[in-house]
Amino acid sequence: MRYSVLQILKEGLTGNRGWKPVWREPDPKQHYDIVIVGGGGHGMATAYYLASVHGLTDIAVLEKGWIGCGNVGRNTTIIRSNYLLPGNEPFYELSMKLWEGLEQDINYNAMVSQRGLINLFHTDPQRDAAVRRGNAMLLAGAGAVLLDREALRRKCPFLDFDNERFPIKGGLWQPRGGTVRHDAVVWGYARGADRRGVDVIQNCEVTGFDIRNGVCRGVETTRGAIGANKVAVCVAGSSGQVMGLAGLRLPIESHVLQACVTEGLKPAIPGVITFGAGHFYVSQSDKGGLVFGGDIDGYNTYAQRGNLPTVEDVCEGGMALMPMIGRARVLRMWGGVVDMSMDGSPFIDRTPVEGLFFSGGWCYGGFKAVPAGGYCLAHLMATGAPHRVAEAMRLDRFMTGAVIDEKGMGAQANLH
Amino acid sequence: MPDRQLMARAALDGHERTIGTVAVAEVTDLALVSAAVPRGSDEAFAAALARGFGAARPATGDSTVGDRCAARVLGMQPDQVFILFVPPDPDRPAETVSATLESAAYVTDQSDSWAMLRMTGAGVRTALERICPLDLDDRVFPQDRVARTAMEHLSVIVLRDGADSFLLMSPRSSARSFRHAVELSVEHVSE
Amino acid sequence: MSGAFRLDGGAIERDRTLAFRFDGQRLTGHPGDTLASALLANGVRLVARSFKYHRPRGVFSAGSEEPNALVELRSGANREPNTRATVAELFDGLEATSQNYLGSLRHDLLAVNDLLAPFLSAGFYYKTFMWPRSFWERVYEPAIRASAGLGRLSGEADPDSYDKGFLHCDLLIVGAGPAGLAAALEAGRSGARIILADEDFLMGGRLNAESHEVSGRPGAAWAADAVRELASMDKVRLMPRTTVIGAYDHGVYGALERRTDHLAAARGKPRQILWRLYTKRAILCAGATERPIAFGGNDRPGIMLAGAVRTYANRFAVGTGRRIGVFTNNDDGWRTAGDLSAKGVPIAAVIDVRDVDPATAVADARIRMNSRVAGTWGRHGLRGITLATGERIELDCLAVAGGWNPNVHLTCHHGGKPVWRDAIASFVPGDRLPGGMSVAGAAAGGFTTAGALADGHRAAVAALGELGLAVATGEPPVASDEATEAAPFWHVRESRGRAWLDLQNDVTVKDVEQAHREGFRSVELLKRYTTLGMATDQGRTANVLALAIMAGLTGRTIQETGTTAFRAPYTPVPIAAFAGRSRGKDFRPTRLTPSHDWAEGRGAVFVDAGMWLRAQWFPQTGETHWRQSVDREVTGTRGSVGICDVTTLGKIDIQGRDAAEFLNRIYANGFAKLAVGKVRYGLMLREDGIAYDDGTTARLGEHHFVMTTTTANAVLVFRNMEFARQCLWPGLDVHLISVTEQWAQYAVAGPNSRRLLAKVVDPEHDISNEAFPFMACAEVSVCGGTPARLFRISFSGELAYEIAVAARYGEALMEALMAAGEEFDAVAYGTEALGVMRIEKGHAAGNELNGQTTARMLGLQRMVSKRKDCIGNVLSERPEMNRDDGMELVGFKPLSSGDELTAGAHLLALNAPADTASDEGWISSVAYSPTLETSIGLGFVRQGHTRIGETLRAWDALQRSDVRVEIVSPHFHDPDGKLLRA
Amino acid sequence: MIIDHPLLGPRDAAEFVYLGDACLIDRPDPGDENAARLFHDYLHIRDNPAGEHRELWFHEHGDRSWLVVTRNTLTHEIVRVELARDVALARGRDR
Repeated sequence: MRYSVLQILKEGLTGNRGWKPVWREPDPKQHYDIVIVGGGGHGMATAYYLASVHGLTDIAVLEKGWIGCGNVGRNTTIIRSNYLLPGNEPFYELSMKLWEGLEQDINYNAMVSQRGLINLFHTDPQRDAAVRRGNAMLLAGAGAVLLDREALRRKCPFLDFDNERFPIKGGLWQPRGGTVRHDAVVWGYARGADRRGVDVIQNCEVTGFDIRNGVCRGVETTRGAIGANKVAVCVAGSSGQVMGLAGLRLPIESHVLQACVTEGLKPAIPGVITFGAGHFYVSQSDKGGLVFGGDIDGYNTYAQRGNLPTVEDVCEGGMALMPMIGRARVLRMWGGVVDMSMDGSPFIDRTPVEGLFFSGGWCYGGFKAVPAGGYCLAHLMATGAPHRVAEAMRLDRFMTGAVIDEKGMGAQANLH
Repeated sequence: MPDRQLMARAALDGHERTIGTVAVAEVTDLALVSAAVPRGSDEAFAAALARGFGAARPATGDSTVGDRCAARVLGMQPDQVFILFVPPDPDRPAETVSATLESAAYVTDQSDSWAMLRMTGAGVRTALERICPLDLDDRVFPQDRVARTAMEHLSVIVLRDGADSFLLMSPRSSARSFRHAVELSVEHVSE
Repeated sequence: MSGAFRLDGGAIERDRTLAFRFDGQRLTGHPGDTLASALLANGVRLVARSFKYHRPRGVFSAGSEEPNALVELRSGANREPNTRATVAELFDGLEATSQNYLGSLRHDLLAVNDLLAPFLSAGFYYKTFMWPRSFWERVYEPAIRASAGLGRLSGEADPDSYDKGFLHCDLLIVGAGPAGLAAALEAGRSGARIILADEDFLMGGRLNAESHEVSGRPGAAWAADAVRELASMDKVRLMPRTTVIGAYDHGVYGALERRTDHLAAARGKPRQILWRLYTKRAILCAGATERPIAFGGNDRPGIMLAGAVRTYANRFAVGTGRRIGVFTNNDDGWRTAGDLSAKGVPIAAVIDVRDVDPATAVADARIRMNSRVAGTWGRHGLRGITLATGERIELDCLAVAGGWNPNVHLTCHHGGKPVWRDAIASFVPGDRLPGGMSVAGAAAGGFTTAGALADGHRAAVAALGELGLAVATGEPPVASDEATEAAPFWHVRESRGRAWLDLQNDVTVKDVEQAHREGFRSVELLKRYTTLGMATDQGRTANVLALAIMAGLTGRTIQETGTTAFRAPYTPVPIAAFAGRSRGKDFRPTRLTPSHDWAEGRGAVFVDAGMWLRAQWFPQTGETHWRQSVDREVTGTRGSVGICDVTTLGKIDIQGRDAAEFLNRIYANGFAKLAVGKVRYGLMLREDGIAYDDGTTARLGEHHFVMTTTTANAVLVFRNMEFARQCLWPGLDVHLISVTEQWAQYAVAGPNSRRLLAKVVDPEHDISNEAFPFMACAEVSVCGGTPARLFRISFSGELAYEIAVAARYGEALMEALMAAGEEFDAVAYGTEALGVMRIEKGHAAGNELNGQTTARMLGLQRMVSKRKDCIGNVLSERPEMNRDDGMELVGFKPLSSGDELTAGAHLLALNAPADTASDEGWISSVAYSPTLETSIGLGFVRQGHTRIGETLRAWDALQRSDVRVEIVSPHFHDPDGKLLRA
Repeated sequence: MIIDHPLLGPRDAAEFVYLGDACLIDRPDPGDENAARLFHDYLHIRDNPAGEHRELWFHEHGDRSWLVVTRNTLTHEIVRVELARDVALARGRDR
């Protein structure tokens, strides 16, 4: 069923009784060419691009719960390609380009809203770093604009320019940055993959890998053994656990990132704004809620919840930056378990087990990377070679020293 | 030949203020010296402390009162105490402690590292509820307990030196922010 | 007496009248009223518009579960959107405005959405608005945004103040209804330290809303007595107007206390306090929330929860209609009919879905058993109902009783799942509660008053036992038990028109059916697809209905269907409350150096360096541009002498028999052999081999060192050194203490620095070049005996010293230095001149030591000793960090001397395209050098040291600059270091 | 969270700074012939368990002790708190 205005009119006039399931609910087959573990954004996008770009459709996506129940359903929906390092920036720019054509590609409105993203700076060294980053973005074709204080005041008059503890000196603006309706991304990819023949299998937890002589030949699941020629693991916060089933240890720790949404409000905030003197970033959803977050709690955890001090820290940043939001009420807080890597950058790579592929270490930035993450993992699995923009995202980079440390914090996962 | 002597200035210029039932006053006449215990010298240190200041070595989190120099010994870390006392030479308190302890500890002057505010009065604990995460109940934090904690993003050492008297120490550079935090708390609970 | 709908009785102060405005209309109420009760008393029924279809809506509940009656409270900067009228206490002068409409509340133009509803069903927006692509941001999204959202922020800074606080107790009791009061009385009498918190301003919970008796007296009177007794106990803290918002780890609860929301003005006191409650045990006595029944047209103003109708009658003395009907699936609904009837409000009908005998007789009411309401009429308020049989009944208020949902929220905050109990057709707390928590009363699924009292008492006794406290001999209070027979019933199949589930987000039974049809069958997918339960009320009255309907569609049980996750906060909390005082100038503390006031008096411009404020430059009369000041400060220093406050550098006192060995392992370069009385520059690596921090360390004695760190890393370096001391080499005798705050420290730099210092340092200390050479240090005295430390070190590249005195003398020393320097035209210089001089000298600073650079990149590879172990040594050897074509620190000059370099420019070969692949490096720091009279820069370029003399483009398209630069040595000034040793 | 400090009793975790897995105590021998591999694993590779985790916390706003806290990463329950120095000594670390 193709979605269109006409279809909506037709269904509306007939009681909306004709809509079909967005994806089928097949039983798993005994064997697939490719099994993807994890029905989140990355897993689903990988399946979609394997099918749509490489014509591979004998694929199952296995999801422990319901699709999108992980981080793709519990993030702050921000997309951007404003990275500094050459190992990162071209990758995120590919992701941005894929976002820009996504909805027409998958015939699903994920509400990709490029209303711009501003990273504020408050000191001269921060400004220098922002200029370096902005130029890196320009070199990669991502676009960037340096805003001075006056230009910022015109765009965001509600920022605290008069009583601020750390005066705002300006901002680095990526006009193409923005937000996407996060749940719709996974639904849209699922729909697109399903229509091309991919089996999306929910409530199917992987409990082990069938590895013989160093070659992965399938997975064991709560719904039986499933054979595969190739297996990819895209399980974000569960990376350590799932890869552990294959006997692999990773340069990854699992941490919780909390986020908050307020009650619905009439439009108040344009685009995405990120504080540079504290942990706070915010956007406003189409429904009117202010969606905001900050830093991770900082301790290893698999519980999808955090504690008060982090929420307080985030709100302090919010009030320091834009005291007009004080009377907006936080409606919900939630936590996502994120796979923090040791340099803050992800992995899209083969593993020492032949036929077993891994995408992970997305830290708290995996959402924006969903299209390119899926695209590049699909490329690697289908062609055997890493995609050009993901060449640096190797698992062995801590051994060689070719780390991709955007923040320069070193090998401490919770600092990235 | 130098033509001027240097005049000392207290972190808060000797600030004093009473708000409702609570008095807040900067303490400027006490020296504070840390004494770290050399590895393996705990007994020698305790003996020196007893000889020199007439004080027992406190456990971490406790303080003891000595009978010399109005000294109070604060157990700050497993191998470190702070000695709070009235110094004979305010410019050389570390030397005083080193001599008094007969070099049984590594001493470091901390007198200028901390701004000290004493809060006294009936409403002190009610005011501290607004900034201090510690349980200051009589059973949990009786007189002579000491702890370092964080208040309003500041490191603060809290010493209970009376039923309704607390000596608070916070880094000198942020003394004004500290005073503001303390006084605002008192104002917020005062009628 | 205010309002035509007032009844007798209730807990309002009738002898005082409060004036208020709603949408400009002047109305009155009484103390004890909420805004909702006062509106209802005045007969105001239409109070809001729904989120999506802009349907007319009225007050639905009498508590924090309210989905409909949201208003903008107060005005101007105090405007508070989305405020539940049902919990807003009335005060004199209150102003409230309805929200979320275009035009007026009565004639909302956006109600056109309601006519289009067939096309706006669940998830319609995912299927359209995609063509043409560029229209999303330009056309569709702005239109959606304008129509969505609810209330408006004022756009001004929140004018109120907020506090946070910390309370400790043995036992927290959440909720002061019958269970909570019984628990508190028992625990209080037993001497436990307890906190009793309730979100209401009047403690008593449903005792205030019902007509039951406790211990032979009216329940409300018993509650008031209980509260009085508790208030007299000094270990009991009563916290009305306090919502426990979340259960956090290890017995920590978050609570929001509203201090001034019920007052016309805050008068300088915090509006709200966010408390962190540290508890040993907690008893959740949060009661239960009534749920409705879904039927056609069940959203009109006048259709309310049956328990709320009782609350308004019994507690607020308000009749919610002139002719009231009851639609129920349980005995509790009949109580509404009985109570209202007893208050003299005519009951038009009681419609019960059950085929049983009527619970009570209700005078003059049509009693319809085994019946259902299928439709309603009345445009802006209910005028009548139609039964499934077609019978029409005129009435203006319908009380709907669908059963009660225990308020299990806090029991689920640690991931626990509630379990379905068929007997009461509700979810009750599961067995995975947050540690230390127990549940009592209606929250545990016991819906009688007698049961709640006994259960609260029981829970208190159990908690006291766990706490090891003796139990007072008290017995639980007794109450007449009441019947609670109920039949699960969710949805009237014969409904005419839409049957609403989520009243605020406009989710109907049909939307749930469509979600099922499209595969969104997990409750979480259902929620996300239809937005059910995502409104400000979190679906507290809607969710169970919806998932029961989904269970019916899928053929699963309600238990199998499950609930969505319950997450904090229990009710919404203002962002400002979470922030407390940390906003504006108080966002973070401000650190000032001892001579800050002196610098301020000199007109210094300050700059943030972490929490510190540092003098950036000192403008003098006639200087109109900062460059003039900075150039003068540099020239003055290099020409004669300058003084700079460097107090902010981290300083760590290091003592112990093994202090030298310890430093030898912390620093990449050797420190074991540093002589007493000497200073050495040290480079620290992280364990991953990346350059971390640098500074100087002086050896004051055989076992005594003092280290300086950069301002930025002072705390981190200290922490890491404690890690090394306690965890890596616990056997070493070494002790650390920060002395950053202890010493005020000043750099005295320039060819006349020694002559200046000679006037300040007491004459018994020989500071001649011979006695006190470059990199010497000593404990000296100044100005006639004040102890000081003198270091001969230089960041500027000149003959220079740093001198430190106890912080109390810092300001005086600065004045003394400036006075002594008068004859040399000494200048005070700030961080900007400091930065210029370090760039001229080629010293790396924060922009170069940014956590991404190696010693090799910085040209400091020789400092990494290979003859000893130190932190970072092994991993600094990794191949990719030692590539021959790696980045290296070099200097830059513009080819044409008038050009200005910019920090952050990237380096490209002259004919290379501007793309990522051609990127050869970047410029990290720039300055105008008054010494060289040109713009200069430091930066990194591939194989830099082999490319001195080469020309590149400094490409800064971000700032529209593209300058040709020459690669030069980073050491612009005195490269051989002759001046340092002069 | 509350950390029951072995010397000071229960204190709010907000007074502490978290580092990571307590395996960071076991710094390898830089003289080992496999030092490069050992240091790589020591600094980067983690068990990242879903369950009990021994981890390092620094009592920054307290007594400046490093602690080894044994905490369940699924429930956050803390079952043991030790002074890291004692742990290090027990594991044979000395000078």
